[in-house]
Amino acid sequence: MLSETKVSEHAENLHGIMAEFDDPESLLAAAQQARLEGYRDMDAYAPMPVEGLAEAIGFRGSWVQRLVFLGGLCGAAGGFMLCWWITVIAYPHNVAGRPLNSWPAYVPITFELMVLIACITAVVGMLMLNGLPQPYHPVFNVERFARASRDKFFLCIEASDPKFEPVATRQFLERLNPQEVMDVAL
Amino acid sequence: MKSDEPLYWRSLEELASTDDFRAFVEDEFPNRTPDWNDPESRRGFLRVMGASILLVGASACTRQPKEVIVPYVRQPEELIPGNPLFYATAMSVAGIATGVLAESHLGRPTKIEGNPEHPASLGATDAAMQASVLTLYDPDRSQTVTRNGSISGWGSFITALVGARDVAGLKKGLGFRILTGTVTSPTLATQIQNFLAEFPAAKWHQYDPCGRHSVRSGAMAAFGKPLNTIYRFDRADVIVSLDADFLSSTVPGSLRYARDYSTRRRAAAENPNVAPPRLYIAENAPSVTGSMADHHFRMTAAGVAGFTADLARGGTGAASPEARGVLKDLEAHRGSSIVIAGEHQAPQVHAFVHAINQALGNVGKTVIYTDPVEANPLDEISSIVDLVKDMRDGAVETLLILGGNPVYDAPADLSFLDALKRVKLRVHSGLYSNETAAWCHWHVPEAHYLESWSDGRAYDGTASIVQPLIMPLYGGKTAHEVMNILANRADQSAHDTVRGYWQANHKGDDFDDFWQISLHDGVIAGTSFPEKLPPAAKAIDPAAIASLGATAPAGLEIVFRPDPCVGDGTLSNNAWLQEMPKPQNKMTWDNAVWISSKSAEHYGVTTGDVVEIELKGRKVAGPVWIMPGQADESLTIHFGYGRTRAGKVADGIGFDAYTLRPTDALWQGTGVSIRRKSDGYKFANTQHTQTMEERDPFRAATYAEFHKDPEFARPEEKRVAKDLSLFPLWEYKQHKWGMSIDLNSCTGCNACTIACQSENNIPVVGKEEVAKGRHMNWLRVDRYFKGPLEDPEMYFQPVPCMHCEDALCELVCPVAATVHSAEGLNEMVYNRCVGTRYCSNNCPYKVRRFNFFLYADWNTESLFGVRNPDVSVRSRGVMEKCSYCIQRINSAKIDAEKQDRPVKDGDIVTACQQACPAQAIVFGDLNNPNSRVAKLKRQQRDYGLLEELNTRPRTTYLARLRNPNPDLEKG
Amino acid sequence: MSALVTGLRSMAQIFHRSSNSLAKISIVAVLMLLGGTVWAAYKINAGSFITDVEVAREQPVPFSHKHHVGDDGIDCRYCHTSVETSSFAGLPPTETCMGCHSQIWANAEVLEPVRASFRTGKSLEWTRIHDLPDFVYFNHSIHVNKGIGCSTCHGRVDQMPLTYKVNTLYMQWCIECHRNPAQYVRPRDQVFSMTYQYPENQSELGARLVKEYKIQSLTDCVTCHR
Amino acid sequence: MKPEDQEFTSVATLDPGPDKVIGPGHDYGSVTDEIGGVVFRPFLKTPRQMFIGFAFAFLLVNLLMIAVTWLFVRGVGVWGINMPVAWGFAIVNFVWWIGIGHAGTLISAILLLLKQDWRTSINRFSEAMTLFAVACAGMFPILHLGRPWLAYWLLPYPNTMWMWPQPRSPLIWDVFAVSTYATVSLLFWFTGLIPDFATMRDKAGNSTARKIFGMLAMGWRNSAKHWARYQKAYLLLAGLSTPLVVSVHSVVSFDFAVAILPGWHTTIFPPYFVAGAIYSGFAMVLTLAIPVRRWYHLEDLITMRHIECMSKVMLGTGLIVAYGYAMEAFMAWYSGGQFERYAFVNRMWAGGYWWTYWVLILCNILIPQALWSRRVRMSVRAVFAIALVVNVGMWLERFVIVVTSLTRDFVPSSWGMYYPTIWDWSTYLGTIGVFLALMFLFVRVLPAISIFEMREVVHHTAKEPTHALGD
Repeated sequence: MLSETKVSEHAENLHGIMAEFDDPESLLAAAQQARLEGYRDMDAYAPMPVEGLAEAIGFRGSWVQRLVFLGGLCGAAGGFMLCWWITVIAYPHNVAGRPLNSWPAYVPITFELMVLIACITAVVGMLMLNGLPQPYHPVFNVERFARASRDKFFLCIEASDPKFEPVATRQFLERLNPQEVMDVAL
Repeated sequence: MKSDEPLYWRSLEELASTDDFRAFVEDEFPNRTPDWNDPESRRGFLRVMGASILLVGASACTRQPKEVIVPYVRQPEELIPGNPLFYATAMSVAGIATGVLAESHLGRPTKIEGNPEHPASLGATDAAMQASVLTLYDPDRSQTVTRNGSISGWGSFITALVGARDVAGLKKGLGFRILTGTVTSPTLATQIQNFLAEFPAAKWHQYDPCGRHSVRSGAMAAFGKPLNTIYRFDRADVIVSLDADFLSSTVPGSLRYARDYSTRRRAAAENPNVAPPRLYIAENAPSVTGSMADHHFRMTAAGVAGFTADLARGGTGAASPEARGVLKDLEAHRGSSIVIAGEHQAPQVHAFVHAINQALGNVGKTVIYTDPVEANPLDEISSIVDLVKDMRDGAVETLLILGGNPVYDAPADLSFLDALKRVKLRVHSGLYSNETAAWCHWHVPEAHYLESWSDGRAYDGTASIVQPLIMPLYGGKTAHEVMNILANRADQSAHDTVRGYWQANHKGDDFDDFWQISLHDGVIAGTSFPEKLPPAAKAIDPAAIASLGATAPAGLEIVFRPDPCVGDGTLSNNAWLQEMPKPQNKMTWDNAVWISSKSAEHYGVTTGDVVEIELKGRKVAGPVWIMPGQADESLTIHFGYGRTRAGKVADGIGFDAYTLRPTDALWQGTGVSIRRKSDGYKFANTQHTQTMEERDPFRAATYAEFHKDPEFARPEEKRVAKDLSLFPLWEYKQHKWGMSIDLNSCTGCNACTIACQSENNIPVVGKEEVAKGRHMNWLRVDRYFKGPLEDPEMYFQPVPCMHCEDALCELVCPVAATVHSAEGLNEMVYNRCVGTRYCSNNCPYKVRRFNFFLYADWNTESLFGVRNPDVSVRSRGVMEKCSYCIQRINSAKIDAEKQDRPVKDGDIVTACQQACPAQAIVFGDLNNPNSRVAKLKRQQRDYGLLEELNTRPRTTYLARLRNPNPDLEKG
Repeated sequence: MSALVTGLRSMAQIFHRSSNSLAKISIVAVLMLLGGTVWAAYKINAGSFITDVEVAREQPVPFSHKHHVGDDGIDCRYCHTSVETSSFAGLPPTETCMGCHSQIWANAEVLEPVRASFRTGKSLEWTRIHDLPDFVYFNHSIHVNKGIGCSTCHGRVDQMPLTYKVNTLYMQWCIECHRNPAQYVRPRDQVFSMTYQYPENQSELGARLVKEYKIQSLTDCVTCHR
Repeated sequence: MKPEDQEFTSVATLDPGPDKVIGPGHDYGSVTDEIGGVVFRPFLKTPRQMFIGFAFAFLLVNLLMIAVTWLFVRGVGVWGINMPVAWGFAIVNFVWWIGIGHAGTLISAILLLLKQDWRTSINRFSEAMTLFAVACAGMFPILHLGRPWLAYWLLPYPNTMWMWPQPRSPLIWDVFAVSTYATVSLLFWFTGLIPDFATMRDKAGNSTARKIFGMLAMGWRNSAKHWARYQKAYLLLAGLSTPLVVSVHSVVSFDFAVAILPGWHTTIFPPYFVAGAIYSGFAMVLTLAIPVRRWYHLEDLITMRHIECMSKVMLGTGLIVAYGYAMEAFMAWYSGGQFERYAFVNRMWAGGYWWTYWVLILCNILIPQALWSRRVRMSVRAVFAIALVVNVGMWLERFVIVVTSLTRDFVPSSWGMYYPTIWDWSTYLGTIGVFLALMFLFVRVLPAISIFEMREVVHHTAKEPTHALGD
């Protein structure tokens, strides 16, 4: 382990300062503390979703559901229009004596396409909003951060925060009695 | 007709033989999607696969392969490429000719139609005639002159034959014999007679295995001289058939008889003032005629003789109640009744029948006598017997066999082959190098009738000229040309010979016109024989009655009959006929031992058992088929199977009934024993369910019931409200095609099935595939039994596509490969079909057929010739079905359009309709209230199959009406 | 010490900084590639490699419609005799060629195959230019009779030294006219004219002719497929 | 210290019994290591059964290759189908496989919405099963075509024929339903895997593995914001998949219900097919989960509770199916429709396949009733056996519906029988091989249990240690 004091001097090439916790509860508490302290640019990392954590670090609702709704609409409309266009415009045939626009028969396709497009937007939208794929990220510089995907919980206050100040921030974090506090190099 | 213009033929011949022609023929033929069998199209397969993966084939048709197009060098002027030509000619079966019109595409005969001008056809055909065009292209036909089995030439053959003649000539022709089938051809007869005149010691024998032996000797017995009998069923109120299957093609004139009889039935059904005819039949095995009968007396073939005797005893004397009832009816219809004896009944029976008809005053009214149509009527049995005797005695040095196959079909007790081996020079001329050819020093290929100049007489004596449509494909020659060799006129063509004969016998100087007209019409005017008043038939004395009535020795009886499909065996190698379901049991590719259920139980055998039948020491083994309606203690077996040198199609299938057939029991014999050998023989039938299973696809009623309830065919619960649909109905503004099938006329003869096969390039699939349930016939004839298993009524129902207006098949096709046309046709687009087979599942009539493999034969080039260029040849993996002969509809419409006139009723005739001898099928425009089909559909008997499903079928049926004798009505 | 930091850095990071943009770019690239493939497929299918449009084929005799039709002004029907009466327009038998060429160009080298064919009676083998799939049934006579001109489908053959296709003969090409014949019909007497130009008022002229010739718009499958 | 060189935290892999979804003593790390351990186990340490199983499956895959080659060379005639029975094994298998797929979606989607925590340790696994089952199912509609090389005509794409698919046909509905289902299942499965890919990335020993998992994880870093959006998307997926899974088998049932064929033309088909699908699906999950849990000693993660819950679902859906059979038969009798009535007479005794009907009643209705008894539900062996029986029964059900109905429809003259050929069987067994092979590979190379969701379970159980779930 490298000793904190030294690294803190290179504030300019810091992404932020990170504190490690043992359990979700303390992380949640820490995050709320930080916010009270007035920190804004921060992120919390946990091996599984933790209720209230996102809100605690000031994350306001997500757009995913709106996208999905739009996707669903397009899918449904597209599905029905496709069937209608094929049977009425593209090549009108007398099929089994049914009218050209046998709309009841188009329901299944309409529905399936709605679901298909909605689901695709859900996943693609989620990834895009999360800015993924993003294989490189400064937090990975921290070696212990590997355990964020196993059993440890991290709070990272980012250098971009106007209130960020290497020494002060570090001392603030240490006050939250974490396992450890470390710098996140850029 | 310039068809005798030599250049024409030469260029055609060349075309026929060159690769160009083949290429051309191929190009006439539609899309072959890849067949993995041959490398060329294997590449095609991969190409298409690649295409589908790359989506390059976004248009389904990838790059067209290079195709060449080959024009004539000198184009015959009457020929318009792309339009078919029709030539009138005639086809002879067992010597009796029937007029046909042969359709020719660019010199390729592709289809046979009946000749409306010809009295024996009136435009109708039977299955054999339809199939004859396939025989023309049969690659198994003999293709070369052979000497002791090795290839030789016509030159050396002529030398050999002339040599033999000259040797015989030294002794006035002694030891020179000619064997032919029954000959009606005036030309050929004259040629032979001239030969005999030159060589008086030579002899001419005639033998046809299924000829009219009994009929001939019957007439001799009754009148002391041979007379030909013609029946006028259109005039008959009461018909008593004594084992006479006059509606099936085994009887000369059957097409005409079927037409007359059905016309009468139809008239009666449509017009209450016309008395419906009543048909009684006594027979041992169910026949198509039996299926039309109002009363079916089931008795052994021997019993039929007894029954005849019973009838002869007269009103009071008759023993059986049936006979009494029949006699009463006959008495009531003197002069308007027919008693007809079966071709295969004993001569005495015929003699009796002649007497009975005379007694009933039918002669000259419903029963007409004329001179015999045979050029040289003689007792063919004694003729062959003599020949064999002489051969055995070594009295025969040269035997010239013109057609025929005696080694296979001569009576077994003669052991023809042994005798034949004693003949020094044996010459055979025939379509096939058959069993007989195998034992002849010389075999020469015979020309098919579509390649021949000849002539022949119909059942009523009408003479027709047989003219060729194509040069002999395999260099065959006609009997005329062979006879010319003997007359030292080897270079004279059959054309000149035939023309010569008629010129010689033509009075007046307008011969050329006469000749042209005769060729064009297909009949020679004024050649039908005039009616003859016969001498009083030999009186029937009680002794004769007693002897005839004496019931045959008890015990099992065996009955020999020509096969319903392949006849006496001459047609065995025709795959269409082999795969044509036999009317009575829907069996294909086989013959079987028919037995009644009761007898089967008695002898401990059942369907599928292989039994050994023994008659007078001769044995044959064949599989058993339990046939409802078969008489007890009576076996029926059919000829035409068990061939050894017929060709790839027929060799080794079925068993040979001839090996059991003695001269003294030509058609039936008693004292036969059967022994069960093994079981589990697999038949290939196209229909497995025998009955209607409490359903009523086929609807019938007696006249009494019909008058009581005229709507019997469409009871309330079967009808659907016209507008019973969630959706508005489609309107069909221009045409509205529909079809009506009269079950009251249909005899189940299968002519329509084969006509359809020929018209629509329907492939043959073979026994295994049929057994799997994959037969391809677009138009199937369903057979149902009704009533007790022993003696049921037998019904036939032709089932083509119904062209439903609310077609269930269309609804479920994912690629719109089957949709409706503006004229209400249920279109099937082969090239769009991907083969989900969903349409077939959803078709309540199961009329769709699927190409599970590549059934179309793309390996046998000679068979390309038979295909109809106006119909796609379907490839592997696509669905197909009846199209109402769309190619005919389109061409008729185009012709009408070009002449700027509407399509007239009758312009469009479907193949099945055209072939049907009973005129049971009528096609036309339902929007035209005066069209025949529209009128028929307005009849009360009209009903739709499964119409309660609201499929709105365009094909509907007219219910069957029966006219039983109240006195004899069962129950 | 910063070296130490960098050392650490490189140890935990699996991917280099650039990989972020790389990842996003590659996604876009793949999508574009897919699109491109499909586009290319359609292009190829419309191109003459598949359709043979404007591709002249090797023939036994370099027959020039330009010369015979354009210069000599021979009528189409002189050689394609059955075009008005049959589904098949007809290809002239060697006889027809020899009709003239026994007199003119009687010894021309290029015509030797023709003379040979006439001598031997062995047909000339022309390579098909307008070759419909075998499951398509086209009838020349009805089109000609209803006022569809030769050049409408076959182009200005009078300007073709060697004959080639000017249309794809794809189904969509047929349907395009079958749905609205009015845009292509011309007066019957103009059918065999090579130089015929559609007038500006084709729309109303067409409509009139359609009525006059009782032309139907047939788009049923069985019109061409059976 | 690096994660990978810690000892696997040794937690006793004991089955905690029927009221716990997870064994005692587990913490975040231990579940991570136990599940991840399966993947990072050295190749040769793979359980022997896995090798044997995979080898067997691979043989079947080769059998399929042969069968399909022959099919393409000769045509669909190599199968026993004919007229009237134009659909045979191909469609039977298609419906069977699709049905099996449904359990996966049900578990991961519907149970998620219902907040059933016992879904957690089996959802990943059954989603994979769904994916592979759908893959197998998807093969058949193409294989059974007369001209498979034209299968793309079923898709709407602009072409030079100006021809399009015919959207009134249930088969086109199938195309859309099945392809949608396949896509959505894949998305669902992959989305679920992203955080675990990240875990794998961080656990991976060698750099290649780290790179591969790294790419798959797409840089997932467990940020709270990511989690927020992630959960939203996942919930929406679940919400959409739920009606989807119902629609898919309804559409499949339309293939029959829309047709007029007696025995097919039944309005009850959609619900009864869906129930049947879930029924067979759970049977298949059990058939697979029970051995795997044994071989990899996952008894503490896939506990008796899971097995019992699944048994209960089987029992329930089984009863719905039984109701379906009863209703079908009753309506046939009650409607009085001659053909409909005969179809069932034929199905039950008159026809050539009457025995298949009674075997399916035995397999799908009678035997599973044993699950009423807790003792049976508690016995892994018994449950496994019943699951197998149900698999067979559900296949037979489809056989009876497809084939028996076709053999005898309206016009007696065209009645016939269907006899499967060796190629029918090879194709069927072949797809089972494909399915198993994929399953074995999946279990070996990917976390077969959702790790992050197990951590949540640990979190919850930690919160209320004595909380008995679900009861």
